[in-house]
Amino acid sequence: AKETATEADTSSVIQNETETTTSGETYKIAMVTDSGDITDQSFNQTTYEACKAFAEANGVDFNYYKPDSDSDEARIAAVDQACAEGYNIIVLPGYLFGATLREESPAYPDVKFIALDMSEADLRGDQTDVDLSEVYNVENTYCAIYQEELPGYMAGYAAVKMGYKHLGFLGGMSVPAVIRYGFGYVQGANAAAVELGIEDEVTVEYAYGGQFYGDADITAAMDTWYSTNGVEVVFACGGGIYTSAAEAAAKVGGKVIGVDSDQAPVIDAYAEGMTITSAMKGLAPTVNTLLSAIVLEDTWADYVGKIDNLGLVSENPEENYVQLPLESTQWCDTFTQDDYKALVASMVAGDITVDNNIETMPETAITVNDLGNIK
Amino acid sequence: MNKKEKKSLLRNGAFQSLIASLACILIGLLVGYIVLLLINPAGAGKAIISILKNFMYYPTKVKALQYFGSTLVKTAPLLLCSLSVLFAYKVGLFNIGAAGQYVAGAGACLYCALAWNLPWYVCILAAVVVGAALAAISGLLKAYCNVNEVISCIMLNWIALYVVNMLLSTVKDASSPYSESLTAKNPGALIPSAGLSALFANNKYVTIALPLAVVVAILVWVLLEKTKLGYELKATGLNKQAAKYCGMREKYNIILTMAISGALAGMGAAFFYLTGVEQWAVTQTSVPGMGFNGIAAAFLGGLHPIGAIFSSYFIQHITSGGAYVDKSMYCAQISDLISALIIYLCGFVFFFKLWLNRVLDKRDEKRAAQGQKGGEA
Amino acid sequence: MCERGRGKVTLENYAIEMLGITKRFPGIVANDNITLQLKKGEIHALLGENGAGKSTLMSVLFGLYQPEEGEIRKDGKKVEIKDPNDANDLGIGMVHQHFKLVECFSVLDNIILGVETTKGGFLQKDEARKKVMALSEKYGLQVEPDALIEDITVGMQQRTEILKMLYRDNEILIFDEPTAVLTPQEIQELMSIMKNLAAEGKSILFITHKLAEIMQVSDRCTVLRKGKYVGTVETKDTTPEKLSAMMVGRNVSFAVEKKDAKPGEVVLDIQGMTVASKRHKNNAVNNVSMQVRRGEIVCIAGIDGNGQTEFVYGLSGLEPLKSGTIKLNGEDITHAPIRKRSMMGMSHIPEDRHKHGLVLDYTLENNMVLQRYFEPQFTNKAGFLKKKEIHSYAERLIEQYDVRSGQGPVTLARSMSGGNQQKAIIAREIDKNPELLIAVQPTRGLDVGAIEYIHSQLVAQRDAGKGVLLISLELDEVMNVSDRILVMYEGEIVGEFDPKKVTVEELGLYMAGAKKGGGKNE
Amino acid sequence: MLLLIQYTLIFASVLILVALGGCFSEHSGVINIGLEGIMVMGALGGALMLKFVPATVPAIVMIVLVIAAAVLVGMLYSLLLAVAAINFKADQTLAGTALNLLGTAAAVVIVRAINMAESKDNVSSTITYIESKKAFLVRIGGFEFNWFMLIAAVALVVSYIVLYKTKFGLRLRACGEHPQAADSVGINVYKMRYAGVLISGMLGGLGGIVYITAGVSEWKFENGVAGFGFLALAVMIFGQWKPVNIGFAALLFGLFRALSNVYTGFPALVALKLPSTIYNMLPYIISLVVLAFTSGKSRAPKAEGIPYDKGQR
Ligand SMILES: Nc1ncnc2c1ncn2[C@@H]1O[C@H](COP(=O)(O)OP(=O)(O)OP(=O)(O)O)[C@@H](O)[C@H]1O
Ligand SMILES: Nc1ncnc2c1ncn2[C@@H]1O[C@H](COP(=O)(O)OP(=O)(O)OP(=O)(O)O)[C@@H](O)[C@H]1O
Ligand SMILES: [Mg+2]
Ligand SMILES: [Mg+2]
Repeated sequence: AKETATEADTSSVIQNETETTTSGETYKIAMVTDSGDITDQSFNQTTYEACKAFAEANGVDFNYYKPDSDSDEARIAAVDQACAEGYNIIVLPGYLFGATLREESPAYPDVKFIALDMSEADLRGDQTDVDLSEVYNVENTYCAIYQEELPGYMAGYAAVKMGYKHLGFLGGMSVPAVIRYGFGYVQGANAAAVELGIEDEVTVEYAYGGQFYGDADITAAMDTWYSTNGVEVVFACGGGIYTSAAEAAAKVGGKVIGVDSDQAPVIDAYAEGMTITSAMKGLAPTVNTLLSAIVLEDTWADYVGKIDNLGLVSENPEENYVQLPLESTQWCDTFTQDDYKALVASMVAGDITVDNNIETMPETAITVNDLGNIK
Repeated sequence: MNKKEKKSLLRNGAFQSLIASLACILIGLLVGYIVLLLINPAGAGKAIISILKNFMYYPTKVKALQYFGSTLVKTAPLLLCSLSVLFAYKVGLFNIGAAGQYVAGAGACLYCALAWNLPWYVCILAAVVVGAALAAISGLLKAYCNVNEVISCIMLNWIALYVVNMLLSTVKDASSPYSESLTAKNPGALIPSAGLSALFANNKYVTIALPLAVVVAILVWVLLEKTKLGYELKATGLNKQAAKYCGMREKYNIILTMAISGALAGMGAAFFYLTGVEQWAVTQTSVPGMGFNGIAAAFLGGLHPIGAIFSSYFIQHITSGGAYVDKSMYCAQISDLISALIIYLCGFVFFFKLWLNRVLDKRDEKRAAQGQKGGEA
Repeated sequence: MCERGRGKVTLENYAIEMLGITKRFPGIVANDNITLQLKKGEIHALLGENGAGKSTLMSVLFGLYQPEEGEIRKDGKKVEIKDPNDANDLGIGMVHQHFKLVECFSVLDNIILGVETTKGGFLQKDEARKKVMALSEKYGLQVEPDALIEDITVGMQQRTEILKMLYRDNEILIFDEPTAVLTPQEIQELMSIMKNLAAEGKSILFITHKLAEIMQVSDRCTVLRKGKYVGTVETKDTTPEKLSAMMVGRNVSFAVEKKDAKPGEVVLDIQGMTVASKRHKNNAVNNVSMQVRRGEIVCIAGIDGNGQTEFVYGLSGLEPLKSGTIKLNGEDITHAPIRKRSMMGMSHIPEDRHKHGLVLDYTLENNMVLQRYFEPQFTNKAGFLKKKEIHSYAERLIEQYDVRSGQGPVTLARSMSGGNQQKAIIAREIDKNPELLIAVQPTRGLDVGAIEYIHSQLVAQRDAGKGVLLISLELDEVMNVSDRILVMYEGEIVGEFDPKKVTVEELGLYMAGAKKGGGKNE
Repeated sequence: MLLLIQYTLIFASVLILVALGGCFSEHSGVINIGLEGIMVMGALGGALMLKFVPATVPAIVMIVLVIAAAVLVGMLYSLLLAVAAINFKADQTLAGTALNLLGTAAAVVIVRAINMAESKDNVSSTITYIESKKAFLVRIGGFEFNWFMLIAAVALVVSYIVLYKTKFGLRLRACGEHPQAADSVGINVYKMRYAGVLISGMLGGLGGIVYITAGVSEWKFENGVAGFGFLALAVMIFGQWKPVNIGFAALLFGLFRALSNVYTGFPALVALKLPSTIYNMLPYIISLVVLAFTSGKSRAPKAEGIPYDKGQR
């Protein structure tokens, strides 16, 4: 009943809007970037592209907003601005929007909020003891968080299985999503090594760049990894930071693992076949699902108020929210597609569990050199 | 007769600064507009308007008020930075280090607030002291080693940034690159609003920092123009040797000047970060622009503390206004561009005044000459 | 007296004629319809009070300023001199009052600067060096071509300036107050050099405030007053008295008339003062002991650079002593800060008025209270300045000491003539009503009118029972003003004399270090 | 080890070029705080060239074109400083600061405009030049030689000769030391100062492109040049305004910069566990300390920062 009520006044507010969609409702979609830009080659960009694609496909009005500084105040201002311009579906990618949701979701009951990468903890901020419904407006907000540790695990597992013994992890900034990827990666590599009984041969260099873009300094560090320390493959995890990894890899024919989306096309621009795989999470699908739920199918009610923890749902990898790309991954006979499918299956089945804590580096049999922030 | 009045008005320094500043603003906006036109003629007009409208962009009174508040909140630190710059400048020192002292101040007040849970006034004090200390280093270097303050300040800007990043990493959120939120960790460190926020649609960031900033501006003016200390400091700035000759402690004065200047910048940081409006990102790789914009505001304000109040507001106004530019056509940096242009143009102000006076002099001489001729004949 | 130049147009061949030149500066007519005619091979002196317009006129001739009216002729032909290049092409060279030499360049580099000989853009210094050495031989201008300017004496710097002109084969040479900065010996050298040059057929314009020099070298002399042309006279049929009358418009007395001194008790007592030197290892001032009594003018004579400057720095507190004690009115002030000394009644007219004496970018009124702005009469308890009092105080001093400036108390000190800048300082220091007045080269670069005035002020202070310590490089000043003469040589007092009982020659010997352990000729 | 050398050299090249730029400007009497901004603009010029010239052209052509672009843009941009500081007697520090702020802002605006003109969605301020950049690199074993290293070395030698062995240099330095003197011997101080500033624009611009191609194949102009212009300033002072010393200073600073990134290749340093922030901070601290000891008798051009005005004496 509540939902329909919401629907009702939603429509009532926006009657005067011009845009109409197939469902007869009138929607305007806005996206607000967290601190980066929609070209951060990361979740902002993925989200933007998904929204845009959907909007164009369905003739819905769409625009994006960028906060003028990296602060809650600015993010809230951006949402205010979007709402003031009559946008009533607001997509917020990134864990930074917790405070924004706390403030704005109650303030605009008729606007629908879709928050990605938003865990309960992020949402609660410091209000740990009160009931969630008092923290934010459960009647117009949907949150999703991804189990990045899973694709991270798969990537690490795959890399070692493919025969790489000296791995590297280059994170952007040490933010939750990135950490989950990283720790998953380490666990995966460890599992594979143990499986093959080569714990003592496998090493992981682990570091964060402290920024989401590459530059001479980070490239220098990567050069050291590839050329001096003999690292074979680096999981470049965070926005444009892969550029430095790819730069260095290209010089010595090293390998790189992409992140978030299938980055093979981008990274291979540096050298053919550089990308052995990508640890993907399904931002785009989620965006699509929800936008269509609202705009096309009127099934928003099924989602609103939830904080989904998106990960593995099916034995069929492609139906999952987290996966490795089937086509661009460099399958080989030590790690075939079937091995991958098997892996997914056993993960779904729960035979394999991946720890998702982001406080401490997972215990491993293999050596992990934690270099912390290298810049 | 009225000729005379016109002349006296044109001769008036304050009036000259005013025209000059307005000219800078106009030209700056004009160039900005042209740039917009070049990029995309369609929305140029709309864009420049929304930059100028800033918060007035909101149809509803409430929101408008609220964001007027936000603009003011950011004006306070800018004002203090510009005071820092102009104070030093009046005393013959170019404190390009305001940026770094601002950083140091931010580091100090946030650390006191988050690591030691100290109340807001103590945190402000800490920021002031640390800012002063950092600037005093430049002062010391100039007084005793005659190191050009501009250079030492630039070095210290970077050092301050790196150190503060390291320091605040110890009080940052476990899972994000930001210093912990004051509201959560230590609300006592938030500068009280004393009911001011009510005036701005409960914009909780509006605090007594605003009136305080204005008061400081006035104090700076009094100190410079009316007091013995101001006289001494200016003398020292203009001629170190002469100051020594007539018994002023010239080294001490140079250091004192820098210290005061740094204190102002540090206070600016406190007035910003202790409102909780923004957290410090320990991954910052460049010094926040506040100090540099302070230079702009200082010169745009005709190097007058009271003028600085208005110029600071203006600069902040267009900076905030940049957020309302349609991102699908232009980028927010347009307003950075404009304020940068304005700084640049401020460089021409002195020449403008010089030129104006020359013109006036010429005119008067001509008059005088004619007068003489008349007399002889 | 001849009429205004426009009238008698040239029949004799003049090297340079400046006809009816007028040059205005904001608020002042620096040159008002001035005519100056320079014959070939003559030494032509230009005389006038401070701010009379001499430098300006020369700057016009040298192309630094453009005159509003009037024309310049070379060998009877009208010429345009827009900048120093034009002047150079016309063979006009100038030795500026404040030398225009690049401190960190070598003498040679300074000489060739602007007229370098190059091969493919690269400097070729060898010929240049030969030519310079030849010139310095010919005119007896010793220089070390490779020494840096900052390391050589003022005298050699000036010789460099002269060589600069000769190197450019200039025919017309302008000297703006060349002697203001030279020691007596150096002055004599310069005089003979100028004579040689004239003998070589070069024409010389020579600005100075010292009538003796004019009488000694010049053939003719043109006098300016307050920017106006007064007249031109043959030196041989005029006298210093006539000249100064022309220049100031009244008779000036050179012999400072003063009653005998009646020395009272000791004001200043210095024992074994030693001051380290910035430039060399051994001390600049070495174990100097001396006293100044009330009612006497003690003069420290000596050639520039024999420690006088450091001596005064030590005495006034600008530099710390290495050893020794200073007592003012019996109280030990050896380690007292400058402010304390000043408040205890020490006044100091500094050697360099631009460096120490004034804040050039402050107004005259602010400069007038530089030594006492903190006194209750100018600052209230809360630390606020009393602007009105300061203004009226400045007005009083300007009135009383006849300091001339564009806009009175609110004039920028920078824009005042050096002579008046000096007067302002003297007014400030004397009006403090000191116990001890230290005057370092107080008349440097000033005109006879100003000099007379300043000397009379010193004497007045003495007669008022103050102690006066005068440091001077100019022997006639030393002889005229002082009651007691101490000669300083290489940082030590080498002799004490009574001006009435000693000759200039004898003093000169002591100053040159030829004689030592000066017998107290009582 | 090779890596350390390689990165030391490339960072040093940037610093040498830019510091020499500052050196020329200051010897002419104009303080150039704006090097940072000039670098950004030069980088922009070069980057656009890299972007638009097909990567297929022969390396030498590419190199020449890119350098030309960077140099040209750098010079044009430095004109802003020249006009303000020389003709209009603006406060040089102020003008320089404006140049810095303007540089980044303008670059971002321009690049975005271009990107958006190409594709509506690409609002990034990034320029990519993966292929075309390869023209600058020559692999010699493990060592990646960059033509800019050579250019920087040449620039160093040439600057020394120009400053101390030519008529131009003599006059330039005279203008920085005692413009009135220069003027009185008929040297056009304004022209000389223009020359000085333009040269600094040239070298600064070059330094800019070298910096953004040093380690990466795409550059996001929002990031400016991360304070390298200021670091170069430090190098210049550290080098006491003398080309040769500047060379050494640059190598030293370059070494620290490189160390902060490749120290993971040296177990000893890894063991130290120093945060790389320290390495980044060191150059600034060192130059401060050095300044403290050398500035007493600093060789800074005497008249630098003082606008020249014929009337004044
Ligand atoms: N550049 C200038 N701007 C304004 N006024 C000037 C300038 N140069 C000279 N004056 C003024 O013009 C008058 C004449 O100056 P000038 O230099 O000719 O005097 P002078 O005869 O050389 O004096 P002195 O004997 O002290 O050298 C002075 O009152 C001086 O203040
Ligand atoms: N820019 C200026 N504005 C106003 N007056 C000036 C300016 N420059 C010089 N003057 C004045 O013009 C006169 C001529 O200057 P000049 O340096 O020749 O003589 P001076 O200053 O008296 O030096 P000195 O004291 O050694 O004679 C001086 O009185 C000086 O104060
Ligand atoms: Mg003169
Ligand atoms: Mg004079």
